Amino acid sequence: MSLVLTEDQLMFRDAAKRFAAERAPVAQLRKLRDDNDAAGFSREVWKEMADMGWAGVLVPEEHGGAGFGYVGAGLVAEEIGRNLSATPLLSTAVLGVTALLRGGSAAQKEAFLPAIAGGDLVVALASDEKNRHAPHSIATRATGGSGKFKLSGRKVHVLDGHVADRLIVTARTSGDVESRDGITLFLVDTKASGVNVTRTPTVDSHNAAAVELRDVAVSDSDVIGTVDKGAVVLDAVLDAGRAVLAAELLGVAEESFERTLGYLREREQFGAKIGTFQSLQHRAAHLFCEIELVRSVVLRTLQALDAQEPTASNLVCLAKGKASDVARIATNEAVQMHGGIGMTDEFDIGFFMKRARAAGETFGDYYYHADRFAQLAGY
Amino acid sequence: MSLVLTEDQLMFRDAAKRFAAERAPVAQLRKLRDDNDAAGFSREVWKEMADMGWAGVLVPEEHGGAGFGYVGAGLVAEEIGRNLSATPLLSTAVLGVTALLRGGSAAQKEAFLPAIAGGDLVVALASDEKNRHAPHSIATRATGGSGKFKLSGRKVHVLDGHVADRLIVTARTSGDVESRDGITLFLVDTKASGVNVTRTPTVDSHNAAAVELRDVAVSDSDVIGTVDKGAVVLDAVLDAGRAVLAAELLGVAEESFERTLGYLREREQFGAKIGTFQSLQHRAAHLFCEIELVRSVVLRTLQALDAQEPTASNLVCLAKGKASDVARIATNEAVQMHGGIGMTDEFDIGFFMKRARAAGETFGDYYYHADRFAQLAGY
Amino acid sequence: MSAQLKSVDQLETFRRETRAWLEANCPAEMRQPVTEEGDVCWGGRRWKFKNDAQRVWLERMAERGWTVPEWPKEYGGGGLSKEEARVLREEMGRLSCRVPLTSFGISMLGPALLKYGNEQQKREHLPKIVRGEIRWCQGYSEPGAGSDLASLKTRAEDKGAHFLVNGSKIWTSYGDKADWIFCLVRTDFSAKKQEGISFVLFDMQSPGISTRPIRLISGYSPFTQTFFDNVQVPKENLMGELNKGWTIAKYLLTHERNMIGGMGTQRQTPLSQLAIKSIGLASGKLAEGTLRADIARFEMDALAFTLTMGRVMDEAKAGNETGAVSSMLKYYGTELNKRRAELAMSIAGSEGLKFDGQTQADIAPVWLRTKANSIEGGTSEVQLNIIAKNVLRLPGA
Amino acid sequence: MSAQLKSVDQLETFRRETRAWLEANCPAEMRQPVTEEGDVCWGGRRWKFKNDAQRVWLERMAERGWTVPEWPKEYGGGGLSKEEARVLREEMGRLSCRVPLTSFGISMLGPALLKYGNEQQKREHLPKIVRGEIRWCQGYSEPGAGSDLASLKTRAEDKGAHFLVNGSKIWTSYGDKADWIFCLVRTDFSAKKQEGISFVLFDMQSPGISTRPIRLISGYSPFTQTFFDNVQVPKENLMGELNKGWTIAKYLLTHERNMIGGMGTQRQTPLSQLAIKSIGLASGKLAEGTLRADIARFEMDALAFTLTMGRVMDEAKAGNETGAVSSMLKYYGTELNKRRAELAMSIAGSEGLKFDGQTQADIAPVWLRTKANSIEGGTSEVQLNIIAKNVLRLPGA
Repeated sequence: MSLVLTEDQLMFRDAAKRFAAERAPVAQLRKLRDDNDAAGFSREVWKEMADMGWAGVLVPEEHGGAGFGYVGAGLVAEEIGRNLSATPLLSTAVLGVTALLRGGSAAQKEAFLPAIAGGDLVVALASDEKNRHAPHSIATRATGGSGKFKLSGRKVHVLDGHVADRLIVTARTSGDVESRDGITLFLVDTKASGVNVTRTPTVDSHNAAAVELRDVAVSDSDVIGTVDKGAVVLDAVLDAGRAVLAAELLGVAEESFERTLGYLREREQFGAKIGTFQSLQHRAAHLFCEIELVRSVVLRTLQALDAQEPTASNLVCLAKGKASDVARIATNEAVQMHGGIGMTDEFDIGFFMKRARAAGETFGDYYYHADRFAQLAGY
Repeated sequence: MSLVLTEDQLMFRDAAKRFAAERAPVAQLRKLRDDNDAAGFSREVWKEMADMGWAGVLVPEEHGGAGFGYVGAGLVAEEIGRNLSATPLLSTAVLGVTALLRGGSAAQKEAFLPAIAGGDLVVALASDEKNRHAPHSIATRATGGSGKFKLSGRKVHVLDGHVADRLIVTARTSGDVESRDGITLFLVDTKASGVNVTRTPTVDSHNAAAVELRDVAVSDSDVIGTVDKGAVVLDAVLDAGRAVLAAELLGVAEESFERTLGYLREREQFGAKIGTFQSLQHRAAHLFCEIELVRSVVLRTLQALDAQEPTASNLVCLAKGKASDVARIATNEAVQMHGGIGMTDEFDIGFFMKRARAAGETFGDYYYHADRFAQLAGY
Repeated sequence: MSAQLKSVDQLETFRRETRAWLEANCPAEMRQPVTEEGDVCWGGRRWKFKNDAQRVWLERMAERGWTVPEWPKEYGGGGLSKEEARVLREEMGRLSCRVPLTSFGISMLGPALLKYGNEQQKREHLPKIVRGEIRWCQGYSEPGAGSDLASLKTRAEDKGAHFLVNGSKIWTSYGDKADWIFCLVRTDFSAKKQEGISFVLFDMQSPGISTRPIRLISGYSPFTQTFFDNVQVPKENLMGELNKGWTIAKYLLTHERNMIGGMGTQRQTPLSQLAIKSIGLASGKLAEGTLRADIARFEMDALAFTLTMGRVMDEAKAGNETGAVSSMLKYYGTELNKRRAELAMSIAGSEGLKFDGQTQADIAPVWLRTKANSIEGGTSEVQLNIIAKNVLRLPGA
Repeated sequence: MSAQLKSVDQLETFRRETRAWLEANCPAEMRQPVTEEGDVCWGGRRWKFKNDAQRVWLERMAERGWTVPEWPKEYGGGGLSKEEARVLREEMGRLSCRVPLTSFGISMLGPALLKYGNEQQKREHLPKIVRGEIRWCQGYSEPGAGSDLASLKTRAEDKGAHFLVNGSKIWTSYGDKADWIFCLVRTDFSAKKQEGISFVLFDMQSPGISTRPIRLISGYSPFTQTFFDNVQVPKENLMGELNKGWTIAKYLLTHERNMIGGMGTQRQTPLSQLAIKSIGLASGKLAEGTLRADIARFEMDALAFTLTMGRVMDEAKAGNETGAVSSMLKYYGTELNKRRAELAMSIAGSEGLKFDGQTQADIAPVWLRTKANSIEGGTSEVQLNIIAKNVLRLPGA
């Protein structure tokens, strides 16, 4: 497959670019933060995003979606990264939809995919329990067995958990706490008895929550995928999330890099534009190369997910690891090169550094993925 | 203890500085290489070094030495690093003497220390068997038991092995190949039957050899330290070697850095001295800081060895690891900043890069010691 | 030989007496660790003592001049020798006595006043600093000036008996809480930029001064922007020579640099300990190998840096002070500090993302705040320029 | 639709015929992997064929113009389309056919001649390149010029019918083996430095030429220094316009940069495999954790770079070629190559230190040779300058 965007993809991206910049720019995120907004995003804008095909970007056309695949989701995510747009796209349109597509029953797909594509249903993945990402380390237990499961446990870093209509909860139906076998995925209504969601304010002013489950009753029809074999679906969901986050991180890196270049061209110190200082030029030029590498890796990875290539996970590690690292460096360099003004809350560049860190930590940072990359390669 | 040199130490260093620059400069190493010199160093100069107190730098005065301790050995090694002096100081005056001081019997000390201090006896440590340093991984076996040991095995990277009068051989008297217990040190005459030494030309034009042992007969009086407990002595010998190598690497880094600064001040490109280019200035300034750190670490470590501090090994890891890394970077930067001329054999700067690499690999490189540093700190 | 023994004897006597005095005079509350901002006493006209013990402790120490042990007695200082001051610090440490007074008067203005102030200025200002009566702030940076400090534009026009000051300063720590300011102003508008600068002192209650707080990416900050609108400053408040203020500024900048560079070496929990807690061990090693590698690299560099700080101090004691060492420590120390915070965030994972804009002690605000370390007090780039020029003698640097 | 099908059909026919021809005409010895330098055929007046098969294979391929498949037939080339050339490469790969001829005439001069040469020059030189009759070398760098290539000092004075060339070139690959040289000389001594340069071709057997081999830190090298002492070069050997040689030089430098940048992506054993062999696994991971971390970082960057090379090619095919992409690939590719060699040395430990000054395939000489990658063809620093200027549009770059 060629590493070049098709005409359709270019049109989709250009539309996304315009929309994000106009309707969901950094200023909107800042306002939501300053207003302590209860949702953390604008439901009205999310409806518009749904109209743009974002909410249903992964949803096949027969279920009312746009069917643009992971490459399409990545294009949207890149613009989200550039604008730090407040949106439940990742939680709902990527994680939620991937779970349903990979593990959902016909009835589940029927019930939820059109609602998601229409922007009417928000879904959140409640899986992580450790602070450092360890996806199969799940102590939440589903007891009682088939037909009368009761879920109990505690989940952290549940993206959009506080506004979700449904949670996708991972729980242990068998096996040890660290074992990949024995994990099952359940769809849980956030309003169900025993579900307690607490919003946790995060440094990037995005949405996360802690979820407490106490004997939450679920039935067989709430299972996504197969009992005990949920890790297959979970891994696919996480890889999708990681790849799309890598695309978002690419956007974060690009935008903060471009803003910094603009500053280097304008700002004067010691009687010269600071962009004339060679040490800054070389650091910028090196960063340019790193971002170009991330661009290649992200596109290739999204294509591999769309094609369901057997070694897609290796590429996901590369993409999420490298994008996290480069976005971290790019935003750090951006703040440093902006100097004092970059340290003020009034100025936007700090928001990019915060988002780069938060998106970097989510579903495994550079270290996690470098480790996994090596392990998948057998060393 | 103050991290400042005493008057005595300063005088000793200044004398070493003058001597190394005059009698054992890079030009001498080049000539030895080009002549394919059989010894790889000048025996005449080594005698003069002995007169300077170098050969006996660690030897107590009662055994005819200068008794300047590890700090003193480090001062000499730093000048050796600055001049790439060809000398068996490390093998004989550091490794050999430390082994005798730590494990030698009164008779052994009597027999060998004065001879070493006088520059009349060359000793080599024949211990490593793996290409990557793994000090306790010893398969060489001492069979037959007390009184009639026979040594068989193969040693690599034996510094000055091809000119040594005596070898200090590590062999296994019990235990598994990887076990720290069960190692014994033996003094072996290089001319003994069954000893086969092959010189291995190395990239830094220094001296190393492979040693093959076939049923080499040794007796109880040849044991250094205690049978099966040789690792205690071996570890001390290696730590001494590492610390002194760190001092040599400091000298290598300093000298190649200073030569590079000189080049930056003189060389013109695009109508300006290349030293005016800010990116080179910043790289040089950063390197300056790194070298200053190495300077502190090396002195502190040598002091800790002299004081036999219980946590000296942690410092040795830091010193050898950091010095190897910084000397590697400093010499790499030196070659890069010298450009084409730096790539030619005619020019000296490449010799420094080669020595930095060889000294870096010897007795554990940055990676080995970072690993060990973490392990000693319990993580 | 006997002179030295006597001196050691004297020092031991001093130690005994100091210990006894501290035991008798340091209130029990002042022997508790500092846990919140109010525990640090900054003094000044508007200072509200957290409790009586804080007030008493300040008064007792100030009376002996021990808020500034090494300043001359004639200006209210303790008049102690370096060795005696060290003994005092050691004994205070032994009893966990809190520092009785923290201020920019002590750490910044005082040393400059002692070096550059005239007799009248010393007698006027130093005793009030010693007793914590006047709280000072620093007016250096200006909006838009950044690293190019000397390009400052705040004007002080000569109006006969007074200067008329107009302009604005930024990054003024506690500008809203300070009583007086020491301030760089331009007094010659035609001279080359470093040469037209003067160093003046004035009361922050003078008419025409206003301040505005600055919020940082890390949340709350002590910084303000300060505005001067026709502020009248008496001529006698000029410190040092007219148009020669840059000399004092450079002296103070070196001073500040040392303080910021040193911040990285405050006792902190080793990262490896945090990591063991967060990640756990497998076969005795941190379970995440690549993160472990970066932690080890950091811990090695941090130890190497600490040893270097020690060596620099030892060298200074031995009279071997080297030139631009403060730039090295500032550059390397702040970069290390940033590396540490980045790794601490990685170790903490999603827990590290917690941020409510208030709690300063969370990992995220600390991480964010470190980003300023390599900007404030001269950026890392400026330090590297200084090293290239003053130490490495590279051309055109 | 049918046009495309027909073209695919034609291509399949071409593939069948090519395969048959190769099977019939490529000697068995020429289907063995290249193992030593003599296996690579460079041609030229003084070339000694290693064996008859090498000679036959060159002659047969040259006859069809397949030593340069895409050059026009009129100059002896194969006249193949891009697609046909690709098919030829694929089929040669399938049968493991060796490249019949390698030369700077093919890779460097030829493309420049086709673009900038006059008709007579093309007819004179291109067919001899195709047939491997004339071996070319490149006269660009000069002692002391370094990165500042345009500061070259070799003079070509106008003596009516000929130029009189005096000066010296350095880093001339195989200067001692080549028959002709393409060479940058200064023809206008008053113009700004880029503007007085011309591009000339001349016979290395001309009187007044001598060469001296250059030994590198890695041992043997193909480089020579070349000296010109009153060398007469006929005027018709000027390629392109007088004083406009810099245009051709820049074209060729970009070309060279792409070749050097691409070197890092040659198929090499993954470092992880070397490390597993040297160090071994413990619980499925490399036994040395910190080394493993750097290997993983390298392998990730190397894969990312390979993907980027692919993307750049795909973009080029799609007609989206971006400007200074060659500088990016040159810079990043050579730096990666150096990182790889450093890690390979670390992995090999003391075994990696082996060095006899002869064996080019040992780890150490390869490691040492990589150091030149970021110097030759424009240093890394020059590439970063180019990116800063041409891509990032930074001021004063």
